[in-house]
Amino acid sequence: MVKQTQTTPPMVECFKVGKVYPPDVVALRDVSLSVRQGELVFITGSSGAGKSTLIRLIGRQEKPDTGMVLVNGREGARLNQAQQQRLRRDIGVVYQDFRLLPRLSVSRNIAMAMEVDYRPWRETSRRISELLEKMELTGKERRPVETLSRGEQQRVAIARAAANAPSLLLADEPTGNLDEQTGLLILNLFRELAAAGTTVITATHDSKLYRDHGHRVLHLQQGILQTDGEQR
Amino acid sequence: MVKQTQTTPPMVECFKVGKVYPPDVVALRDVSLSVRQGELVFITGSSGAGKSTLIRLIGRQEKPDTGMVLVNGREGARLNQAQQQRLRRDIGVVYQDFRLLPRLSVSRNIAMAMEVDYRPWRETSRRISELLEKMELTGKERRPVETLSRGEQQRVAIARAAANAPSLLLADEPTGNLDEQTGLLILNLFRELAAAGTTVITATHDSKLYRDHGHRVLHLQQGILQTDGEQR
Amino acid sequence: MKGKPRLTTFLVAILQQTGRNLARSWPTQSMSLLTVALSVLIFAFFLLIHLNMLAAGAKLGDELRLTIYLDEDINPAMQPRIREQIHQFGDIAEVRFISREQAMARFARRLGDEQDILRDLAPDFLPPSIEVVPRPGLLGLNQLSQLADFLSTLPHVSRVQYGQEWLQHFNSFNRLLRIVVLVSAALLTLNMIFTVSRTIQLTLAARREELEILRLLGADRAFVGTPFLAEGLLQGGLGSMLGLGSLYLIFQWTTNQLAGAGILGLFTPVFLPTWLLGLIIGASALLCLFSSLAAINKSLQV
Amino acid sequence: MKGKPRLTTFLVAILQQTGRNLARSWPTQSMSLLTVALSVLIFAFFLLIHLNMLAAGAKLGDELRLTIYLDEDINPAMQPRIREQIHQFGDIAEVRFISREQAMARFARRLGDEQDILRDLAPDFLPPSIEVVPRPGLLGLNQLSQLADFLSTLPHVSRVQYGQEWLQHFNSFNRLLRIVVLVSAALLTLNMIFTVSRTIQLTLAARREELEILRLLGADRAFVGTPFLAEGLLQGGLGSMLGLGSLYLIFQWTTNQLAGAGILGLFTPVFLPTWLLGLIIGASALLCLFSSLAAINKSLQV
Ligand SMILES: Nc1ncnc2c1ncn2[C@@H]1O[C@H](COP(=O)(O)OP(=O)(O)OP(=O)(O)O)[C@@H](O)[C@H]1O
Ligand SMILES: Nc1ncnc2c1ncn2[C@@H]1O[C@H](COP(=O)(O)OP(=O)(O)OP(=O)(O)O)[C@@H](O)[C@H]1O
Ligand SMILES: [Mg+2]
Ligand SMILES: [Mg+2]
Repeated sequence: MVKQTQTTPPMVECFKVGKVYPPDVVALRDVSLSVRQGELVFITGSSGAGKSTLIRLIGRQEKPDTGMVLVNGREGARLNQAQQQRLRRDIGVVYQDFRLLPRLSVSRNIAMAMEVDYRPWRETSRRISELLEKMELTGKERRPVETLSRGEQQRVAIARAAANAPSLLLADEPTGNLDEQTGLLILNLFRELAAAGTTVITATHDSKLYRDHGHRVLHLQQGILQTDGEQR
Repeated sequence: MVKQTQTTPPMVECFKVGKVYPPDVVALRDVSLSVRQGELVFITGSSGAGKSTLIRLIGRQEKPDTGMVLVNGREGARLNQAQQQRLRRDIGVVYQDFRLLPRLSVSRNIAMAMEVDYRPWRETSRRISELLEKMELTGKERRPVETLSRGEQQRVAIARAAANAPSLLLADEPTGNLDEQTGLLILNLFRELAAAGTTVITATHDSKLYRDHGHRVLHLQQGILQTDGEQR
Repeated sequence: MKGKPRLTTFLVAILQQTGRNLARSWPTQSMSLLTVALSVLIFAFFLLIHLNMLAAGAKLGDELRLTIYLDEDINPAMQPRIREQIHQFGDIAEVRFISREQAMARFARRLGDEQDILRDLAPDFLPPSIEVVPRPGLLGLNQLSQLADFLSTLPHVSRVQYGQEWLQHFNSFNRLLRIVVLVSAALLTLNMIFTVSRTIQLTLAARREELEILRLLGADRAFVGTPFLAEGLLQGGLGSMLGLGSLYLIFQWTTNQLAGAGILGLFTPVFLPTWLLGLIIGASALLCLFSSLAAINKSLQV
Repeated sequence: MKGKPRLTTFLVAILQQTGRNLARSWPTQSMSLLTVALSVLIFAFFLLIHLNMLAAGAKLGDELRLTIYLDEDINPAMQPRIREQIHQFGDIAEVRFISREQAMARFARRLGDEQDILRDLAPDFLPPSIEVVPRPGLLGLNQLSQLADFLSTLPHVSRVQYGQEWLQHFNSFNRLLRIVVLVSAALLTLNMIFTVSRTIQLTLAARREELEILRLLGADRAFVGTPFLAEGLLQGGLGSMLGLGSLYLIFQWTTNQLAGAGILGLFTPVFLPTWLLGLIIGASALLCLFSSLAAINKSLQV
């Protein structure tokens, strides 16, 4: 694991971020946090606490109603379209509902993320087989995603998010459909990525993931950040 | 909890059931089991073990390639369309991917299951508010399902499956997006239903659900039924 | 289901479902309705033109006749016998005897503004004649020449004339017209099929998810089907009525525009007959209905 | 992205994406292509008929002339002066002097098969005349009557005649034609817009998910846009070419059917001019292109 020193620059910073959905659902209220480069952080909280909303705000799929979200020191509103798109290719996201293309094959789904970034063809295919092996999906490359079990689909979504070795990986409930053992595969992948410099932020209710490993945990409750620190 | 006596008739019976997906994915192999009326049973196994496939075979969404599946003593192939439809209304299913209509409201989604069974309007609305209270979703009746958090959606799916107080409830990973506490709500609901005579079969990798409560657990491994019994 | 539902529960559920479907998807539905209306309008518009052209053509065809020039006026007493002889050939609509005076008067009418030039002529310079008008069915050139041969065997006949040249023109114009009408009918039918099938595909795409879920919930044929039936009938029926209504307005406006102008003297434009209107409305309602039913059947496979 | 990609990597990626899109969605695409082809075919078919009708109408209009009946034949020496006076009115295409003999000969021709009836007439029973043919542009009744008034002031003129009645018929027939053509043009344009927009909606529905995911993955405009551009151009361009090609075949077949028949003597059917073909192909390619672009733009909002 990477040693977090005070000199590592912050990758994600939130200042008093708030989000209200019409008509009056307060999803987040005055959330402030800072995550350094290469850190591996967990966001917890009960169902409806605002975990996914926070992930969406950091990933720029939505805009905060109040406050400011900085990624790599830059605010979304200040970027033009091309810059936003480039930034997005440098953020990997595991969506809670996967967002895979069900009729395309496993490797096509993962390759899309790399093609969009104009990676050379050889790098793409090497990376795909490497990731599928780690996700224990070898042999299923050519299967349409819709014929996979739900847990297999979830691992494809994780592989896609990690494909570009992004600077920032956002994972929303990445082990919701996985058993304990397979969940550990994911945790290991995340640790490897963090060690290589990727900032990993994971929203989860799966305490087995963060307990016993000394990771930083942010606890949300009804949209308010309650605790921020190591949990054992 | 209902006392399981030998005189309670079997609700679900599988005899040497096998399922092979083209070209050669063996999802289930020679699975035999019997679940009595009012029983609460868990199916476990790692990702891709065949849990969802077994649930789909029992729920008659798919046909077995070998063997026989009986629900309430009757085999699917022997029923005509109208009988199949009637039987289906008596089976509640929580799909792993929910299968809700995202643009319809929470209560519309649940009401659909009861309207299809021609329940009187008053019964429907009473049952909906009762279920939403149990699922801690009160106040969200009129929200379109797509604006709910993933865990909230999962609870709507559970409420829909339980709405008709069916004879058989099949739940596929019903707590995948829920935290520990909310998961306990679901377990309590399932116990209540079982006590009232509903047979509940739950596929899950969430050991917190069945551990410590002395329920019957079926463990699948690569399509083969490994253990069948109480787990503590 | 814990038993048979009561009829009222059943009816209320079905009605609610129908109402809700209509309320929720009215934008798609009204677009479909408009599309059907437009298709029917275009189709019926060209049908209307076609029918009127045929009517005008038939009227022109009516004016087809054979003229038998005679050496001398026929004694009125002889006329019935000759008329009978001609009628024996069969398929004759009318036989007219034209005296020298009648011929002259008609020639003057025909010259119109130029009739001054006849001032100095003897009133008997035109020969008398018999005009034979065959029934409209007997248009073929072959049959006509047979009839002409027969007529030239009658007594006192100097020459039989029938507008061979004019007939040829008329025939080939009719052929052109028929080709144009056939090609446009084929194209417009294709267009209507395409349009309606696209519309239904769109409606289905919008409903696929819902139908799939209804299937999973065990909805029976009546529950899924009735709202679809209502929709299909509504779209096909209302849509075609709308289209035909618009056509009627266009027709009225056009005939008003032309009222008093000379063209209406040539032929009287008629609207589509009622039975044809009914047929069009019924056919499009059925078309929409069956497409909806096909969709339901597919989704109701258990 | 860890830096600017090399050009080859970029091109390969875009080409792969385009090829894959086409390979995957060719059933939808070829349906769209057929729909566009059919729309263009129908539209161009009626445009073709319209243009040929206009040409035939213009030819009929050419035959419009004023006839000035004279008391006596005009001395050939006088003719140039009168011709000059008439031309001074302007917009005159031709002035013809018709002697008694010429008038008689032409009357005989006009009677056709009936000319036997002139056998006994004096060859000079028709008056001499001057025929004035205005330029096609000068069709209005008002201008014609002004010209007629002017002509009646010439020496030796007994009466000026111009086919007022015939002209009225021709005018109102033209009006009917124009209404029919306008209404069908409006309907067919509406139909084309509906059809193409439905087609694009269907294509979009099939692609919405993919576009959304490409957006989430941060695909740039070139990556998303180029395959769509290729598709739009292909569908619009190929589709309209297919439609126009089919129209050409239909046209050839029709003229072959009619070749030798009398109708072709009345007017020569012409196909759409090349510039119009180019315009139609270009317009439909652009239409399809812009609709695709609109879709992409919507999906590329960050
Ligand atoms: N588009 C939306 N419109 C309205 N309310 C929304 C919308 N999205 C989320 N919400 C509400 O905001 C709150 C927080 O939602 P969020 O998805 O962030 O929860 P979560 O912590 O991810 O929950 P879960 O563990 O169930 O996924 C919830 O009450 C939810 O109903
Ligand atoms: N339609 C299908 N076509 C081909 N293979 C399939 C299909 N559905 C499932 N499979 C395969 O069958 C196996 C069992 O799938 P199943 O969905 O039953 O697993 P599961 O135990 O539910 O896993 P998870 O916990 O990930 O949901 C998997 O290997 C899966 O890839
Ligand atoms: Mg969430
Ligand atoms: Mg499963």
